[in-house]
Amino acid sequence: MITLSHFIVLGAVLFCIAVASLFINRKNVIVLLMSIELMLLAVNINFVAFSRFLGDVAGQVFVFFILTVAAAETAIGLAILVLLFRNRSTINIAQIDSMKG
Amino acid sequence: MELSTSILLTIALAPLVGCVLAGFLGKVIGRAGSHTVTILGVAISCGLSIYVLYLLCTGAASVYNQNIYTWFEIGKYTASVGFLIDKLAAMMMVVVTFVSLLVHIYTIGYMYEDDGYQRFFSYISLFTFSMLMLVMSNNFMQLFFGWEAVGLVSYLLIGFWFKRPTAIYANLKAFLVNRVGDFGFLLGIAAVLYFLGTLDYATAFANAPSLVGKTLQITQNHAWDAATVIGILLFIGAMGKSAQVPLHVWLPDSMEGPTPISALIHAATMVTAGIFMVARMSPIFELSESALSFVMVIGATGALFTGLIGIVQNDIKRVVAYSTLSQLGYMTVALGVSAYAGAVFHLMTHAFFKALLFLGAGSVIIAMHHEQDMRYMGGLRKYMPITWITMWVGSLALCGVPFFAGFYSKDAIIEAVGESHRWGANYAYFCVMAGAFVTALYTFRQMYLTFHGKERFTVVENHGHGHHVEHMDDHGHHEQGIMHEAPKESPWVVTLPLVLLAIPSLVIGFLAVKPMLFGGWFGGSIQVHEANDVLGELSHEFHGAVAMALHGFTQLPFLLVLTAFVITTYIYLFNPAMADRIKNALKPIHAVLHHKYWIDSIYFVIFARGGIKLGHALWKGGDAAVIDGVLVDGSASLVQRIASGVRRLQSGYLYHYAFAMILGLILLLGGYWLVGQ
Amino acid sequence: MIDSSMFQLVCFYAFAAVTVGAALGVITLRNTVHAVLSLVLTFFSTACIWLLAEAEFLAIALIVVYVGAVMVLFLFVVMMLDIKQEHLREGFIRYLPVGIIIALVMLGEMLALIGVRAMHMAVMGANPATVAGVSNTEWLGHALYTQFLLPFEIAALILTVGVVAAVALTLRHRGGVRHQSAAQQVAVKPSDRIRIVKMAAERPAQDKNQEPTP
Amino acid sequence: MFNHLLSLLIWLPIVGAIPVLLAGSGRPNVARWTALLVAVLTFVFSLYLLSQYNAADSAKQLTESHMWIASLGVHYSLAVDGISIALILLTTFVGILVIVGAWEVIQNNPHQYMAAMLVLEGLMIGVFCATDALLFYVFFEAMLIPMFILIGIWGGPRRVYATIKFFIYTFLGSIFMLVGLIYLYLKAGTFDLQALAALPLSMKEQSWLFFAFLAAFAVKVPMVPVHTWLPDAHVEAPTGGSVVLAAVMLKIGGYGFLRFSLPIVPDASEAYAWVVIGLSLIAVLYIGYVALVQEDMKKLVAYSSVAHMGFVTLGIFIAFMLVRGAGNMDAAKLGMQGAMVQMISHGFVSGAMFSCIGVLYDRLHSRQIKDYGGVINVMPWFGFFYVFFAMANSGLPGTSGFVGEFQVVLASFQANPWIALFAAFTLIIGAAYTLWMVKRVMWGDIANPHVAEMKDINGREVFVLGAFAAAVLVLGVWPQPLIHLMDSSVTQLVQQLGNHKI
Repeated sequence: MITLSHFIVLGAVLFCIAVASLFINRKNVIVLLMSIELMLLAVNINFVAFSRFLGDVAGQVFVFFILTVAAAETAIGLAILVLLFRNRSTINIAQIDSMKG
Repeated sequence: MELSTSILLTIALAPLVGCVLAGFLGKVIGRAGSHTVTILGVAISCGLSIYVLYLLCTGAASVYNQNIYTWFEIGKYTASVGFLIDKLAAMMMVVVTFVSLLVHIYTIGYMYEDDGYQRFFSYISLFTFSMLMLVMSNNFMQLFFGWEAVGLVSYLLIGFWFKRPTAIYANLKAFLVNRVGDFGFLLGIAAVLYFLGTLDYATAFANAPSLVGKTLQITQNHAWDAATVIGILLFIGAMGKSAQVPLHVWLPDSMEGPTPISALIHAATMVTAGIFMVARMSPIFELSESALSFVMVIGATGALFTGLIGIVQNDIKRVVAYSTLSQLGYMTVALGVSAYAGAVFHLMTHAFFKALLFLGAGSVIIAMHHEQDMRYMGGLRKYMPITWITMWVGSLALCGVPFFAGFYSKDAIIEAVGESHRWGANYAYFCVMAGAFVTALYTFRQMYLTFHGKERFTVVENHGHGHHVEHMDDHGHHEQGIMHEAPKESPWVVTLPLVLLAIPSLVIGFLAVKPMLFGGWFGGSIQVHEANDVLGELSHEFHGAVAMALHGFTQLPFLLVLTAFVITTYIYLFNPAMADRIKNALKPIHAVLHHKYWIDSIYFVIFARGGIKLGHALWKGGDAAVIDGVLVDGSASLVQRIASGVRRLQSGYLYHYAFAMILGLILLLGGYWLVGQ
Repeated sequence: MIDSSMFQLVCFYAFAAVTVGAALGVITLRNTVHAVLSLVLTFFSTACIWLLAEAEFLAIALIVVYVGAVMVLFLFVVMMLDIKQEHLREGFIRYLPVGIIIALVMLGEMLALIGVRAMHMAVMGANPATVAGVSNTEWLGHALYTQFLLPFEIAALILTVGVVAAVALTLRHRGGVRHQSAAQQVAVKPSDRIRIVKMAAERPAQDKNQEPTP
Repeated sequence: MFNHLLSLLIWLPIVGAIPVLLAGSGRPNVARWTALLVAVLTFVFSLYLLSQYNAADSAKQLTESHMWIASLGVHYSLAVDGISIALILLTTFVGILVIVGAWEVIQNNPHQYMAAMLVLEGLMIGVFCATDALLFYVFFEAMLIPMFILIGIWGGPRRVYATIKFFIYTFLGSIFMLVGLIYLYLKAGTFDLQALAALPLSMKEQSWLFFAFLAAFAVKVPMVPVHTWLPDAHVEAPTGGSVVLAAVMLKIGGYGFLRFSLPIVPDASEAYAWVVIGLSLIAVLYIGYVALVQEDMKKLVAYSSVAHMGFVTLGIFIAFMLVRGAGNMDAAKLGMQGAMVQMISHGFVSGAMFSCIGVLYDRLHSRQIKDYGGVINVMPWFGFFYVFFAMANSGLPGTSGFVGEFQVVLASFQANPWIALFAAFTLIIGAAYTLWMVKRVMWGDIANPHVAEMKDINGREVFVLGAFAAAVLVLGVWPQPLIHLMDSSVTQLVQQLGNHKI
């Protein structure tokens, strides 16, 4: 019998995998972007689950929006990545520190 | 009959008009135009002043006391511009305008070669206006106006040759020392307003008896008598303006100005403003024995000790300047013993003979092409007889030889001091008596060095250059003791004033002694407490001017003058080398006198240098270091330091930010969890 | 006989295992292309889990939108860019323990906070869409086009802006490329094509030296 | 004729700045003449305002009031009394002179300079008219912007440091005032100054508010020890900026004390009057000595401004000792009037001094005293003005500089002779630093070839300096009209001092 906690634990596990990725793949922007997708996915799982369990349509509507926005974000993120690569010939984050104070 | 306001206004404003015309339109109306308008202005003033004095003397007019306009009115406090014309004021007006008129005329000759001719006339007319405002005032505010305005003109005139470093040093010094006096004077006026509630003379004097018993709480335990406080504060003002010890240091230096100025401002009129003021305030001063003692002691000290300096001076003008200091001391002593009339009388006679001496000295200076050192003169009497004779008249008057004007006033003062029983009167008596001797000493020395004995200059005929190359500005450059042409008598515009001043120097004392000293001529203008009335005492022994003069021949002062005459005649006429021998024998004393008791140096070190040092310390230490350095820029740099520390946190690496976020998230979650537990 | 709920649970565990495994693959695979493909698998299996939760529309949307569009974009970028893999992996081993520890701590905290046990009781109820007598898609669509219309429109706008921005960012004009400009061709004016020049009449040859070329 | 005379006075220069700006840098003369026209019109209207004002009536006159921010109860309300009118006249008068003074001097974007000046003028008039605390605050702060621009663009080499110091100093001070005003609003529910004056406040509240106001106005005046922005701002500011800063802006500090500290927190003002009096006396003495050793003429005059403004604060706060201690209303009025006259007079004198230094600077491009010497040889007319204003600066009777100092010294003697004693030191020290500067700049032989090449002042400069000189002289010879103008307002203010709020 599937309970709410199954979904939530799955979401939490996915989220934590993504968090771990932020550390171990700290140089690779593409993987980082993918980690963000993973995080969003984890959140989406929670939304779907709660929506289903509470019988509230808003959860699923939100997932829909998140998907939309995430798609847009990915598009722009990748566009920036392309630009970055074009200008610096690398996607190594360690070399990108123009925000240094 | 009431005096007409328009006449009085004309008296005051005519010189001002002259001043404005000569000053602003000097280039337009030219030299002749300038001296014409200013002389005209002063002549009008002088004529009308004499007329006013005549009206007052004959009783044709009563005392005038009216306000012209309100200067300010705040609640019960008012200050107005107005005139109080009594005999005291009228006499001062006549003295001021008369001497001023003569100085104007004299200036035509004296400043003939100067570029600043128009400017000079403008200044002296402005001075006449200011001085008239001072003496004609009917209230303290206007008095202060005149007081400071004459100071301003004095400043401008001492620095008239503004290219000379010494002149511009002297004028700054004069103004600042005067300001020290004005500082006290202003506080004195404030005290008058505080205790008497008014700035108007008449009301203040009428209320003056109410000062008795009033005190001013200076500190917790000390209360000062009101009249004493007012008296001393006002007198501090007089000390500045009338160059009393220890504020006398500016007057000798003021000789940097052109000689007509020394005569008009620094001998005859402005410096006597303090004497006039104290005489005017007699109803207040009479209430305080302490204040009068203070006045007397200060005056006596000045009378003797500044005279002593005069003996060692070699500059012809400086000798006269120190003699002025000494004579001002005499007047002040007279004030101190409540012989106000005596002081004012001496003021008047002194104005004539001292102006004469200064103008005579100026005449000598012209003849010597702006050489002022007496060591390079001598034997001038044959070149300039008029100057020589008139100078002798002035000198004898100064020494107080009977029948001359100075005798009556000076002798009266000495007698009055002798009569007084005020605290310090013995000291004052000694000072004025010794002062008489000292006066004669330096006066005769000056006359001998200048007019008698051998010529100590050589005339070198100079054919190469034009004769009149000597310009006002470069007179310091020529070699001392070398003349390019023989000295000659000055033109008539110079000698005429000398003669016109010599006449009153001879006779004014004789004529005026009875009414002014003993006749109660001043009426209510000068109030003397019965117990203090030394002149009243003297009047019992007064049997006419002739008798007084004849009696004078047998008195100690005359004997002292005679002694001095003998000594100086011997030294300077018959045994010139002896002067140096005496000088060497009395070297320490000479040094003290030569350095003017080191007072100037001490003032310079303490006040000028010290002030600048203090200013630097406050500026660099206070403003720059503490306020700006620590507080203002310090707080800014503190912010900067914190910021540059915090800045390191912003590494610019994305993963550092991510790490920070996640760390924050973990902490947040942990926090929630803990709270949940 | 395995009852349907049991079957669902088994399916859930299976899909969840695939999801987690694929997610781990995403973050550990050396080759980025493999990582992307692994992410595709993650999405796919998640979609399956959503099907278990009877969110059919979203499950399909996830596959169509994400796997179909976004992931392809990722692949495209990864393949287009000539990325040197080696130094991008620098510090992988070094930071692995830190990542694992932090992930585990966070997981522990999350689970503790959520209160897994308490929620164990929250059994799935009836499907609200079914209760309402409509399909999941209709249920969702109804909400989207009524209650959430404005956010929906805004989301559309954001997508459009995102597309425009992505194009604008990556658009690049290369110099020296000859191409046809239809707009300019249409907007051409006679003066662009022909120029009438006035010239002075030819001068005699001898003036040539005196007057240099104008 | 005009129902909105005050609004007109405020907005005419501000709106008039627009055509000046539109003239652009290409047509500098159009900009100059337009600016002058606007300034003259404003001055004419301010004279009309004077004629409309009834000096016998102590109430605020020519009132205008409109709701401005309804949710906060903020009104756009304007009114004037004698004190305001005097200061408005000063502002419009100086307004003309700075525009004439900058005529050819400002070559870099003159239209913007003139426009900034006009806007500044309008805002300053606004400060003097506002009877709503928040409106006052808005004008008070807005004023900083054009001044910031004036110093920051047309200033000297260290202008950035000076502008930032100036801005942060004054802004920091006024933030405290804003907090105080918000507190008052929460308490009273209105920003109306009259209502605030009637608001009862406990001693503790008053003390906090007093120091909040003190922070704002002491910086503006400026009082020791928050004066150090002034020398820097003056040194770096263009001549016109210095003139306006010294002539009008500093007065807003003193005006603020009259409008805020005195009526709203009278009891705290009385309790802490010794602080202000002490600081004022320090200003006279300490700043006097600091001024003595300045090597930069502008700095010297700036420091002397601080010393002279010390008399303003002294005159205002001595009134407390007189009203409450001695019960001497008339003496309090004397002190207060002295402070007011000193404000106006200082406006003329310091404005003139800075104009003079501007004249010198235009010729030699130096403000260092040591670069000059014997200027009077080549510039006799200028020398006349310079010495005249120097004398006014050292408080010579017959010039306006004397009147205020005289009255304040007289009044403070009534309170405590020691205060008068220290205040009167200005006679000596003020003359010392001013005349020493005159000696080194004006007198003496021509110091160097640059001085020898200096040309005497032209007609435009004669106009500016002559106008200042006329004002200084008239006020010095006959101050009664000014005193009469402010008399009823000052009387009312002094009476308010007697009312305890606790």
